[in-house]
Amino acid sequence: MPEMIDQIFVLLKQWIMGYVPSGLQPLCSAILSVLPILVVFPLLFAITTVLERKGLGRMQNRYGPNRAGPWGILQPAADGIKSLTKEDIVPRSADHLVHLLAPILIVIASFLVYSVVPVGRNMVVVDLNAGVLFFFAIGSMVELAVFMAGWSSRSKYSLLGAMRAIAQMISYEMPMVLSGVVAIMAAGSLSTVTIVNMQAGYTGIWPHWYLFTPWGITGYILFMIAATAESNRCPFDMPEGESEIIAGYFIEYSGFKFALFFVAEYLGMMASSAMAITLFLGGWAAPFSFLTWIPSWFWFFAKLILMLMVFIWIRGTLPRLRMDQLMNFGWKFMLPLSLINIVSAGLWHYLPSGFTRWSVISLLLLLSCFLLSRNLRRNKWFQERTYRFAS
Amino acid sequence: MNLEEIKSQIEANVPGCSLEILPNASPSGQHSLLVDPEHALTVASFLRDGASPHFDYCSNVTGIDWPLKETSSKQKTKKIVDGVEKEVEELVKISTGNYLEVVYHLFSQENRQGPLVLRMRTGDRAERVHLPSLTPVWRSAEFQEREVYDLFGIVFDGHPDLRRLLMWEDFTDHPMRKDYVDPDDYEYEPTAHDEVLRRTQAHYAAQEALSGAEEAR
Amino acid sequence: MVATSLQELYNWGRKSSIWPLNFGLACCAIEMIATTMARYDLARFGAEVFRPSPRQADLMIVAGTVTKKMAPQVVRLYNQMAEPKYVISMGACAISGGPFKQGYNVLKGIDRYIPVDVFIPGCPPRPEALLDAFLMLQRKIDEQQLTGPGRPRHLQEEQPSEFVVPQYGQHDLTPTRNDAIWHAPLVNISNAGPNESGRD
Amino acid sequence: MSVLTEVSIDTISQPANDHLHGDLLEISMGPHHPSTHGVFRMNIVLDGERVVKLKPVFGYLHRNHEKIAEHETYLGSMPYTDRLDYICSITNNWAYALAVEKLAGIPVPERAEYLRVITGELTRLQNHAGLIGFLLQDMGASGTPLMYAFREREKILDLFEALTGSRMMCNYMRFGGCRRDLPSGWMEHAQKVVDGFPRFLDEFERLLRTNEILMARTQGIGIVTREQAINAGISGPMARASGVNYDLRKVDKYGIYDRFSFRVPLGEHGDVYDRYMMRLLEMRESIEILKQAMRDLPSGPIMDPNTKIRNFRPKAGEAYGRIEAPKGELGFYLISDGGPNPYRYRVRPPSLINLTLLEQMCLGHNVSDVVIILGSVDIVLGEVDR
Amino acid sequence: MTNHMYLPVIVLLIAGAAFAIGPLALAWVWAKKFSPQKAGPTKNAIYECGLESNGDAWIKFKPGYYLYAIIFLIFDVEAVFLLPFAVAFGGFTVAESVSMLVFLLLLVEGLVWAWQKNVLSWT
Amino acid sequence: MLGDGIIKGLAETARNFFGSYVDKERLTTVQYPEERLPQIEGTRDFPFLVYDGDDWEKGLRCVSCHICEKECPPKCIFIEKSKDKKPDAVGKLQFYPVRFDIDVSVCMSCQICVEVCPFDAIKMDVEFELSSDDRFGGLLHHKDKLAKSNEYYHKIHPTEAAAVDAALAEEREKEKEKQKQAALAAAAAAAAKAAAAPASAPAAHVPVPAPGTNTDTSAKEETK
Repeated sequence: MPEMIDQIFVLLKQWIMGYVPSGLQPLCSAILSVLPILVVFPLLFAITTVLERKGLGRMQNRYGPNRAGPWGILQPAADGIKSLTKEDIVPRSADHLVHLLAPILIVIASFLVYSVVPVGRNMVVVDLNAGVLFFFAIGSMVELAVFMAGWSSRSKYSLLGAMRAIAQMISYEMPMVLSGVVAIMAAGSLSTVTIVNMQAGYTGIWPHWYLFTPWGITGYILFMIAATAESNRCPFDMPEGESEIIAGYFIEYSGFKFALFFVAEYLGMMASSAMAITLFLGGWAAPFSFLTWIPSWFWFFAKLILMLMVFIWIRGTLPRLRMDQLMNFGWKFMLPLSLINIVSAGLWHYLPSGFTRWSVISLLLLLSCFLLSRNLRRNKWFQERTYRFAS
Repeated sequence: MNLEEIKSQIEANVPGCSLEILPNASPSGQHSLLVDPEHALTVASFLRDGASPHFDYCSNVTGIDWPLKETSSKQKTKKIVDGVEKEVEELVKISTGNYLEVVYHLFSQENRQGPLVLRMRTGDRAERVHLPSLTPVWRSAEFQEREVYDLFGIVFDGHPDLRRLLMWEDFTDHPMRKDYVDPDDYEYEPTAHDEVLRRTQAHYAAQEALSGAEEAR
Repeated sequence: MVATSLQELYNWGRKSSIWPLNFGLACCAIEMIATTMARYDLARFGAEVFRPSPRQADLMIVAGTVTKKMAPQVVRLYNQMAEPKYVISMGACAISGGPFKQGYNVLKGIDRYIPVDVFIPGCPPRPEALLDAFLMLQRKIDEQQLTGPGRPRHLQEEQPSEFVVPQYGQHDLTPTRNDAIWHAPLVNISNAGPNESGRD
Repeated sequence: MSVLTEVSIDTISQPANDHLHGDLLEISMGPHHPSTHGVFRMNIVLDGERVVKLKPVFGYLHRNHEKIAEHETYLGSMPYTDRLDYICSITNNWAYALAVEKLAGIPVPERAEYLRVITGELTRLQNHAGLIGFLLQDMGASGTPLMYAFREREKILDLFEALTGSRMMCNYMRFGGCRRDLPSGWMEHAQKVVDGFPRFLDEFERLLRTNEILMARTQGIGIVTREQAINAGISGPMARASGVNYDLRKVDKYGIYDRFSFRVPLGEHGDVYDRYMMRLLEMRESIEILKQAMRDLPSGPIMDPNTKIRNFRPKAGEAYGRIEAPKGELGFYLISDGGPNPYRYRVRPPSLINLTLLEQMCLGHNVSDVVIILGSVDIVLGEVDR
Repeated sequence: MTNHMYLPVIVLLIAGAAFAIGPLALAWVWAKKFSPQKAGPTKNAIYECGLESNGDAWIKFKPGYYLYAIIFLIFDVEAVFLLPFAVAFGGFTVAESVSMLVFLLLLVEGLVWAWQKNVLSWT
Repeated sequence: MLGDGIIKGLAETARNFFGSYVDKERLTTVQYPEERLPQIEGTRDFPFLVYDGDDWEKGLRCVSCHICEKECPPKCIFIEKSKDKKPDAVGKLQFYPVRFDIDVSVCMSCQICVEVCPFDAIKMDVEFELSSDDRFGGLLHHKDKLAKSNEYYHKIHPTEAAAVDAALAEEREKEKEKQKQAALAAAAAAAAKAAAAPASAPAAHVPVPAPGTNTDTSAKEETK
C-alpha cells in the first residue's frame, strides 16, 4: 500500500498512457510529465508568497495579509488579477523587443531547470545523464535574461542593477557548480536520479545523505549561499537593491511582465533549493529509515518548503551586503573553499573510513574556513568596538 | 568672554578694521559686533585661529532684511523766521535701514564659550549687496550662505559654490525680503482671511472678466 | 452575467492588491510608515508591498506638503504610474497646502494637477485615518463599473492618463493649475467682505 | 530648461585616461527615492559604482517656515515648530520656547523644567530608535529592525498622546512652562515604558550589533575627522561619533540638565558604525536621565504666572537660544521689534548643517554606501529645507 | 528511447514559454477590450526619481566589470573539466587523482595571481 | 568565527516569530476596522463647538468673539458675527455666530483655538474618520456639523469636561452673585428713585425670537 501511494502519480500516468495510441505516446508522455510541473510549482510559488508575507509579518509582530479570501490565502490570486489588468508600459527609448523577451526568457529558463529534478521515486521529467550540468547550464540563462531586462530598459538604475546582477551571478555560478562537484564525485554520475539513489540507503536509522559528511555539509552550505546569491535573495539582493537602486533591473517593468520576474525569482529559488536537496539532502529520501512508508514526493516537498522557510527567515533578519563585499566573499572565500572542499572530498575517498577520516577532513575544512574568513576580516574595519564616555 | 576684550583683541591684530559693538536690549544680552566687509575675512580667520578663546565653531548664519524705514518725529529747532529767532516744531525724517545684514553666531568649542554675534552689512538692498564669504574660514557657513543668497539676495564673494539652495535656479525673487510679493495663486479659499481674501477677490474679478459664463453668486 | 462576475473579479483583484508607491514627502510620511508597521499593519489588506518604482505601483499616497519645487516631480511620477492608478491625498498640506498654504513655495493642493480619489484631513492624520481612507478607496473601487458610460477614468479611451507637468517659472509654477481637472467653486465674495464687524 | 544643469559632466575632470575607466554615469538620486528620507536629492556622478561627484539638492520640502513665522504671533509659531523636525516635535518646541524665554527673560517653573526634560528625553529615545531602524532599512534589512523600532516608538507616542493630545505634533511647550500637567496614571505608564526600553535595546543589539554584515557595511564608511566636524559645524551624535566632546546638555546646561548625572558617549573613527552606536549608547544614557527626572519630579505650577500667552509682545531685541536636539544643535534666532510677530525668525537646522560634509563623506564610496551615509547623518527634510 | 530523450525538455520549453506568453496575451486582450493603453510622452519616458532623465544610460560601462567575466570564463572551463573528472573519480587511482590535483592547483595559482593583481577588488 | 552575529540575529527573529503566537507583546497589531485601540483621553483631532442643552443652535457657547479666528495659526476658522443677540442656554443674551466654518483641510489640530477661547466654547474632538472624496464640500465643516453636545464632550474627555463644567458653574455663580448684587443695588437705587419715576423694564426681559428663524442660511450657500 505505501508503495501504491508513493507511486500513485506514476501509476496514474501509466494508466492514462494506456488509452493513448502508440504513435502519440512519446508526446503524451512528455506532456503528462510536464503538466504537473506547470501546475505544482506555480502553485507552490503562490503559497510561498503568502507564506513569506505572513511569515515576515509574524517575525515583525504583525499578521500579514489576511483579508483576501480566508486567512489571506487568495492574496496571490488578487495580485495576479491586478497584474493582468494593469497597463503595460514600455519606455519610449527602450529596446522594445529585448524588453519583451527578457521576462519570457527568464520564466522559460526557470521552468526548464525543473526537468531534471527528481521530485519523488521514479518521478522526474527526464533523467538526463548530464542532469546536473543541464541544470547549471540552463540556470545561467537567467543571468542573461536579467541582463537583457536591465540593459534594454535604458534606465540608469536598471543599468546599474543589470551590471550588478551579471557580476554577482557569474561570481556565484562558480562556487555553486564547484560545491556541487563533491556530490558528483561521491555518486560518480551527473544524473540527478543516480545521485538521489546513491543517498537512499540507511545505516541503522540514519540516511546516507551527503549532508552528513564534512565535505557534504560544507558543500551544502556553500551551495545554499551561492543559491541565495543566484536567486537574488536577501542578503544578496543587490540587483534589485530597493533602498539603493530603487528596483534595479526591473525598474521599468509594469503589469504582468513585472509579475513574471517575480514568478521567476521564486521559481529560481525553489529550483536551487530542489537541486540542493537532490545533491545533499537525499532528494526524496526519508530522513529516517522508519519513515520510509511516507511517500517520497511528500518528503521532497517537505524539504523544499523547509528550505524556502529558511530563505524567508534569512530575509526577515539580515541587511544587505555591499557589492564589493559580495564579490570579495564570492571570489576570496566561496571559490577557494569550494576548491578545497573538492580536494577534501577526494581525500575522503582515499582515507580509511572511521574516526580518523572524519577528524582529518573536518579539521582541514575548519582550518581553511577559519583562515579564509580571517583573511576576509583582516581589514581593520571589521571589529567590535568599545567606546569611551565623557561625563 | 567679554565683547569689549574681543574687540580690542581684533583691533590690535587686524589693523585698519572698523568694529562697532551693537547693543542688544533684550534680556538675553547677546550683543553683537559689526564688522566692516573689507576686513571681515581677516577678522574671521583671526577669531578662529588667533583670538582667545578660539572661535572654532560657527553655528548659525543668517540674513536679515532691513528695508528703508522712515520715521518722522517732531523736533524743536531754532530757526529764523521773519528775522526773529523762534523755536519751531519741525517734522524730521529719520531713515534707518536700507541694507541687508548677515549674522554669524560663533562659539568656542574649546572653551565652551559663546555666542559671539558677528554682523556684516551691505551697502544697500539693490546693487551693493556683495559681502565676503566666510565659508573659507568656517565650512559650516557653506549651505547657510547659499541660503542667504537664495532668500535674501546677498552675494557672497569667495564662496566656493554660490547657487540657490532652496528655490529653483530660474527663480528670480528673494522671498525672505520684507518687500517680497507672493505669487498670486489663491484662486479658492474657503476660509479666506485678510490679505489672502483681498487677493482671492482680485483674482475672481479677473476671472469673471475672462469668462463671463461663470456665475458669480 | 459573465460581465458582472468579471467585473466583480476585476474589482476584487484590484482592491485586494493595492500596492502603494514608496513615496513620502513630509510629516505625514512618518504616519504612513507607522501605518505599515506592526501596530496598524496595512499588510492585512495586501498593501504592504510598497513599490519604489511607479511602474509597479497602483496607489500614490501624497503624504505631506507638496512644494512648488516638488510639484513637477509629483505629477511626473503620477504620470509614470501604470493605469489603473489611484491617489490618496493625505494630510492638510497635500489637500490644500494646509498650515503652510501661505508660503510662497507651497502648492495649494495637489488636486490642482492630478485627480485625487480620497482626501484625508488631519495634520498628520492618525494611522487609523489612513486605514479608513484606504477602506474608502477599496469601497470606491468596488463600486466601479467595467462597462457603460459610468466606468472609471482609466477605462475610458478619451480620458487622459497623464497630466500637464508644471514648469518652473520666474516667480511661480506655470501653469499654476490644471484647468481640465481642477474646478474650484466660486467664493461668495459679498458674504465674506474683509471689513465686517468684530474684526480688529 | 532642465534642473539637471546644476551639475554638468563637463565640469568634472575625467579620471586618468586609463583603460580601466568607462564613461561617467550621471544619476539623480531622489527626490523620489526609497532611502533619501523624504524628498532629498543628490546629483551623483558615478564611475562604475564609485561616486566621483555628489551634489546635494535641497528645497523640495521648503515650506517657508521662517517666512510664515514672521507673519504669525509668537504663540502661533509654536505648532509650526512641531513640523520642523517632525519626528521630534517636543525638542523643537523646547528650543523655540527657550529662545523666546531668552528674548523676553521669562522664568520657567521647576516642575515645567522637569516635564521638559522627561518629554525631551522620551523624544530622543523615539528619534534614535526610529533612526537606527531607518538606517538598517537603508542597509536592506527588509523591515524587521524598523518594525521593532516602531513597536517601541508607538509606546512612547502613546505617552505623548496621553499628555499632549497628539502622537507626533505635540505643541506641548509654552514660553514660561508647559501647556498641560500630567494626567493621572501617566507617570506609572511612563515608568513602565522606560523600564521596558532597555529590553528592547538588548533585543536590538542581539539582532544586529555584532552582525558581520552590518559591521562590514558600516565600518570605515563615511569618515569625518574631529577637525572637519568642528569646522563644518557638525553637531549632535554625528559630531560625537567623530570624537567631538560637545553636548549642549553639558555645555550650556540649559534647563536643569546640570542636575542629572549622565555620560556622553564618544566615538573615535567617525564612521557610520560609530554614528549608529552613538545612537544606541545615547539611548541608554537617556534612560538614565529619565529615571532620575521621574524620580525627582517636584510638584508645583507648570506655567510662569506672569507670562501672557496671547498678545505676547517682547521688547525689541534679539536672542539666540539652542538646545541639544536628538539630531544636533537646534537653535532659534529671534529678533523682536516690539510687535506681536517676530521681526526675524530663524531656525538653525542641525540636519542641514550636518549635511555639509556629505559629498566629502561619500566620495570614493559606492552607491550603496551613499544611502547609509545619508541615513547615518539622520536628516529630516522638514528641518533641512524648512 | 534516446530519440525521445529531449522531447519532454522541448515540451517543457514550449510550456514555459506558454506560461509566460499566455498571460501576456491575455493582458493584451484585456487592454484591447476594456482598459485602453494610454501612452504618453511623460509616461513612456525613463523613470529617474521623478526627474527628466539626463544623458543616456547606454554608456561605455566601467571595464572593470568585464574582468570578472573573463576570470569567470576561465573557471567555467575548469568546471567543464572537473565534471567528467568527478564522474569518473570513483575509479581513479591515486596517481590519476594527483594529476587532477595538479590541474586544480594550476587554476588556483591563476586565482591567486588575479587576487594579487587586485583584479578581484571591486571598486 | 564568521557568522555568529548573523546566527544571533536569526535567533532573535525566530523568537519573535514563535512569540507572536503566544505573546501579546510580540503581536501588536490592532485590526483597525473591527478592533480599535482604547481611546486615549487627551487625544485631539479637530475642533468642535460645544453646546449646552438640547438645541444645538440655541445652546452654542460661542459668542463669536473672533479670538480663535485671529489666533488660529493656519487661519482655518471663519466666523461671521450676528448683528443681533439671542439668549444662550442659560438665557443670557449673547451674540452668536451666523456662520462658523472650520476648514479641516487646513486645520493643523494645534489646539490653540481651545486654549485662547475664554468661553470654553470650542474643544477638540477625537473623530478622525473624516476622509472624503469631495475636496470642497466634504472638508469644510459648517456650524451644524461642528456643534456637538456637552454630553458628547463629557464622553470623550471626561476629566477635562468635568473641570470645564465646574469652572463654568463657578463663573455663572459669580455672575449670578454679581447680577444679584447689581440687582440689589439697582433695586436700592430704584427704591431711592421710586418716588421720582416708575422702574423701567430690566434688560433681561427682551422678547425672545422664535427658535430657528435665523439659522445658518448663508453657511450652506458658500460652496457648491
